[in-house]
Amino acid sequence: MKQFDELSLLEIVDEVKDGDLIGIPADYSGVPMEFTKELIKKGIKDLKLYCLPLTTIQGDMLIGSGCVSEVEAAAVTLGEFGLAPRFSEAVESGKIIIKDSTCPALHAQLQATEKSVPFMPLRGVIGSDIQKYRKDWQIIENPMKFSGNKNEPILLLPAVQLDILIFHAPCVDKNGNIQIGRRRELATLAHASKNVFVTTERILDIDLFDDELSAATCLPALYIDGISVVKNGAWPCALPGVYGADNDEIKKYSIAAKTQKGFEDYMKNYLSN
Amino acid sequence: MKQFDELSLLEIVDEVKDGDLIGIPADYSGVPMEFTKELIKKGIKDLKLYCLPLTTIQGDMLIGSGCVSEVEAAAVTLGEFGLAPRFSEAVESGKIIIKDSTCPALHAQLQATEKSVPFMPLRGVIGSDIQKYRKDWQIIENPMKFSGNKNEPILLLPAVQLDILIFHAPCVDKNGNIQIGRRRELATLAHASKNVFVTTERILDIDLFDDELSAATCLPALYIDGISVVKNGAWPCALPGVYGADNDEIKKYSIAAKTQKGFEDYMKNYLSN
Amino acid sequence: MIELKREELLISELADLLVNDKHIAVGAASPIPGAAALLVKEEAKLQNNRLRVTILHSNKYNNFTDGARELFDCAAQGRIDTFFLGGVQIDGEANINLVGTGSYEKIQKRFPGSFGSALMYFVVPQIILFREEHSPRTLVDKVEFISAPGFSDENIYRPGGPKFLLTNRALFKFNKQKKRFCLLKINNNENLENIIKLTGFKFDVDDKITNMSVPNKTRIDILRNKISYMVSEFYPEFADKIWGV
Amino acid sequence: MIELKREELLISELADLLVNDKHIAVGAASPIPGAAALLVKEEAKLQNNRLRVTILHSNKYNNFTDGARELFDCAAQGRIDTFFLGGVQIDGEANINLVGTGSYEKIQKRFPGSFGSALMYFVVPQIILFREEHSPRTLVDKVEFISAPGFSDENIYRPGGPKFLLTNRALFKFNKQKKRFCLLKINNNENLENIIKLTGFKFDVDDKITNMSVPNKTRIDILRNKISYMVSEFYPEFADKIWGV
Repeated sequence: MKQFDELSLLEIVDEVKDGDLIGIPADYSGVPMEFTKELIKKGIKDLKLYCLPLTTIQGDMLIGSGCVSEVEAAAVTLGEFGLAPRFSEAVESGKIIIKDSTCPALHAQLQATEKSVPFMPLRGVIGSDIQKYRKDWQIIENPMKFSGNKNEPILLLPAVQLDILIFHAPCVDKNGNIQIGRRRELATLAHASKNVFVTTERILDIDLFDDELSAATCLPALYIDGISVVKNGAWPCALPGVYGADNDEIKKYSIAAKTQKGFEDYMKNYLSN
Repeated sequence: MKQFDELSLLEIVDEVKDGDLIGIPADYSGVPMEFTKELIKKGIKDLKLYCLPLTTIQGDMLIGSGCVSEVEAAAVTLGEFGLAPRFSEAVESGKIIIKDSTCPALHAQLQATEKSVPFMPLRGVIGSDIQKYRKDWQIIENPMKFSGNKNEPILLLPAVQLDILIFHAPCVDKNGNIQIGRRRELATLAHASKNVFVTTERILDIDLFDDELSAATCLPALYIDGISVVKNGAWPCALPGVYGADNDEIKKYSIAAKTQKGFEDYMKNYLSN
Repeated sequence: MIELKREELLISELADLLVNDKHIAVGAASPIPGAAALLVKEEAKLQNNRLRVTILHSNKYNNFTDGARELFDCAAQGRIDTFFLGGVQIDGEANINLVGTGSYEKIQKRFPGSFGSALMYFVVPQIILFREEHSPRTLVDKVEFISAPGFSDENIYRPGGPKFLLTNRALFKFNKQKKRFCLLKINNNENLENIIKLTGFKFDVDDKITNMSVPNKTRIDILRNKISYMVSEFYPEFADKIWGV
Repeated sequence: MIELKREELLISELADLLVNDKHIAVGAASPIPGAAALLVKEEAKLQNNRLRVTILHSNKYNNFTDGARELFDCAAQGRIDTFFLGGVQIDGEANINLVGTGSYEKIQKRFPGSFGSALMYFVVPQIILFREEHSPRTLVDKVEFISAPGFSDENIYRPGGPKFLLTNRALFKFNKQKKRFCLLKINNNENLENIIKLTGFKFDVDDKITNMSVPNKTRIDILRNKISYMVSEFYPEFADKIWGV
């Protein structure tokens, strides 16, 4: 009896529904680009992207392709290649709703769900326009008699549960445990998501839990609903520890996507490969 | 330039002051028994033990030796060898204050300090006598408009910052990073402690951060104030992955410690070895 | 007929309560629940069903990598179907006491403490109370300290709670509406009168009350030939005592 | 005389602000702050002082193992002495804007977003604002969106905040009481009139205003022979452009 469901990439894509709140990993956590390509081909609609805490080309492509209605993020950027052009355009023209946030708030909202509490407090942020525009955030006066400061306003962030999370991992063991190494934000994302699917470069023929130290590098299989082997599944993004980013390709994208026409031409070619 | 301070065991013992709130690791996280022995010899007084979430022989010895004024824990027990006799006696006779708690609350209070927020919410617990007797815990009505349930009472736990934490680790690298493997509650303890000292079986001649996977098994040196090599530093407790518990010794203790006289005889011998 | 040990009968009774689970977790000092969980996992495997078992005091059967808090987070997320709790005292409304006897301020006999019960009892859908000793001392009318309450007000978040209570002598089901236990099964060498006498709280009796079910030979074989060795990894003394392995 | 690159001068200026630190963290897209932090670490090593540098976009200089949230937790714990923030716009009260120009509801030009600034600005004792472009477009009277405010009310928990602002042209110190920048140093080829003209906000001028200090030969050697290679690990394009390594 296999301890996990090995799926095709298209089976994973089929698990994403129009309107889903989907977890989006940062560029350092394993961006599932091959999955994203198939998701765009499928013509998914009204996705709400929850970025922990940012997205790069993945989010920009989904937005440019009209798959997205809302983005919650601390940043959408192409990093050293500049602004995320389809994101900027979509926000400027009012095509998408952007829920501006800040990195620790995005972590904390998932940690609330991780613990199944309705909210998580956070310091800082108060007095920023981020806070001003977030109607789902609330401020209370510190209610504690013996901790924190009297009369101190405290920001409360709501628990956010993701409908679905997909990320790309270097490898998975024969029992479906995912090697995430230091990228423990993937554990937070998984704990806070109803469904979790993983694309991976390869499935190892060992059980990583057989050794205490390799066990410590894993996200346990119990959080995972299905796994698909997808070679170079993060390209052109980096898969830390396995391959670097294809900077030429991202640069090419960053130039092409400056206009909607250029983006469409780029995507036509990208999606057909 | 060495990246950490290598200390003698007695230098670490000297860092503990009368009245300190001290972090106590569970039996599975690396109990610093050699350190505890020296601490008792020093005649430390009025320690407040914060157990994450429980203590075994370490706490019982400290209590029996008159070093402790207060214990916050989810349990004090000798496990398969029964009740912790000096603890039970001290509570029954009113010699120490016990702040009864429950495991997730002990984690959450440290996580509040980890994030520098005044409190952490927790579900459950309400309606228990644990909650009834904890005057430092407060209940508010869920203030969130869009998360959790209306009129739901929510327990708030205060942030707790430890004065000092000492634990025993299998190994440390040449730059002072501590290999904790899956025992990530040690990271929570360290993040929430003003000072952290580690006793260890050995110092490796490598940098565990040179490899991404071994890096993932570490508590970074930046949280550590000093390290001392102490062979068999957890005896008679287990050091998971290195050696098991000396069950004969713990059993011997469990029998001797049933009376104060038996405990004193045992300790006389134990402290002189 | 196979001579069955008392512990084996209890393991088998517990196993019967676990067959619909996907993830069972077992806490501290619980060799019998641990063996039951591994037994059901093994039986599921034979039927090509997937079942996860997390045994906290084992390295091999511990699925967690996020430190000691992951059990509680995982349970709060609704990812654990069954967990086991015990009690120095358990009362007729399923309140449990792991702290001590006498009043809390002037405690008579102090026990270890409440562990994680005050959260787990609220969030795990099926909590099985397991206490081998069945006496007026352990099954009481009213616990002297509530480590975790058997039920909660409507406005309290509580997807979980008590479902069954198993002792050496009997299996009870908890009725959430009536806040009362109902006797389902008694051990083969027991009778109802004695159970009533030895139980410190009032309870209902099921119409179809039966004896505890003796496991079939297949189950006994799995238990003795396979589970025994698995248990010996994390409860060596128990495995040695019961099966001599 | 050694021909000094503009970037090298800025690295050296930043380095001078870091000499008392024990732990410096460097966020996204910050090659100059990253190089400055590593330079100070190297100089500390020569003096037998310990200094930690955490560079988020490096594996080698990333001290964290608790995932992407650890930077923020670590900073909130008071374990980071200096962090660097930038801004599409920075105003005279040290408010920073990383979000866009125009009103938020009808944004004209959208930039990436606020990253972690809204927490880091509150909790890190020394925040150094670093923005190479010094123009009325970047240094404005009033930012159009506050990603993080330059100061807070008394009742707000705020151990941290702005200490310095460094641009291509000038170094300012922030005066918390007056909520106002004070010009400390100007770049060698600049003059005060031009700085005033190119700065969109009003500021004070220090009595002892000086030119930016040219690094000595030892520092330049360390920078070119050692730090350049270290930087090339995580900012290869920058290292290539400045030092050809």
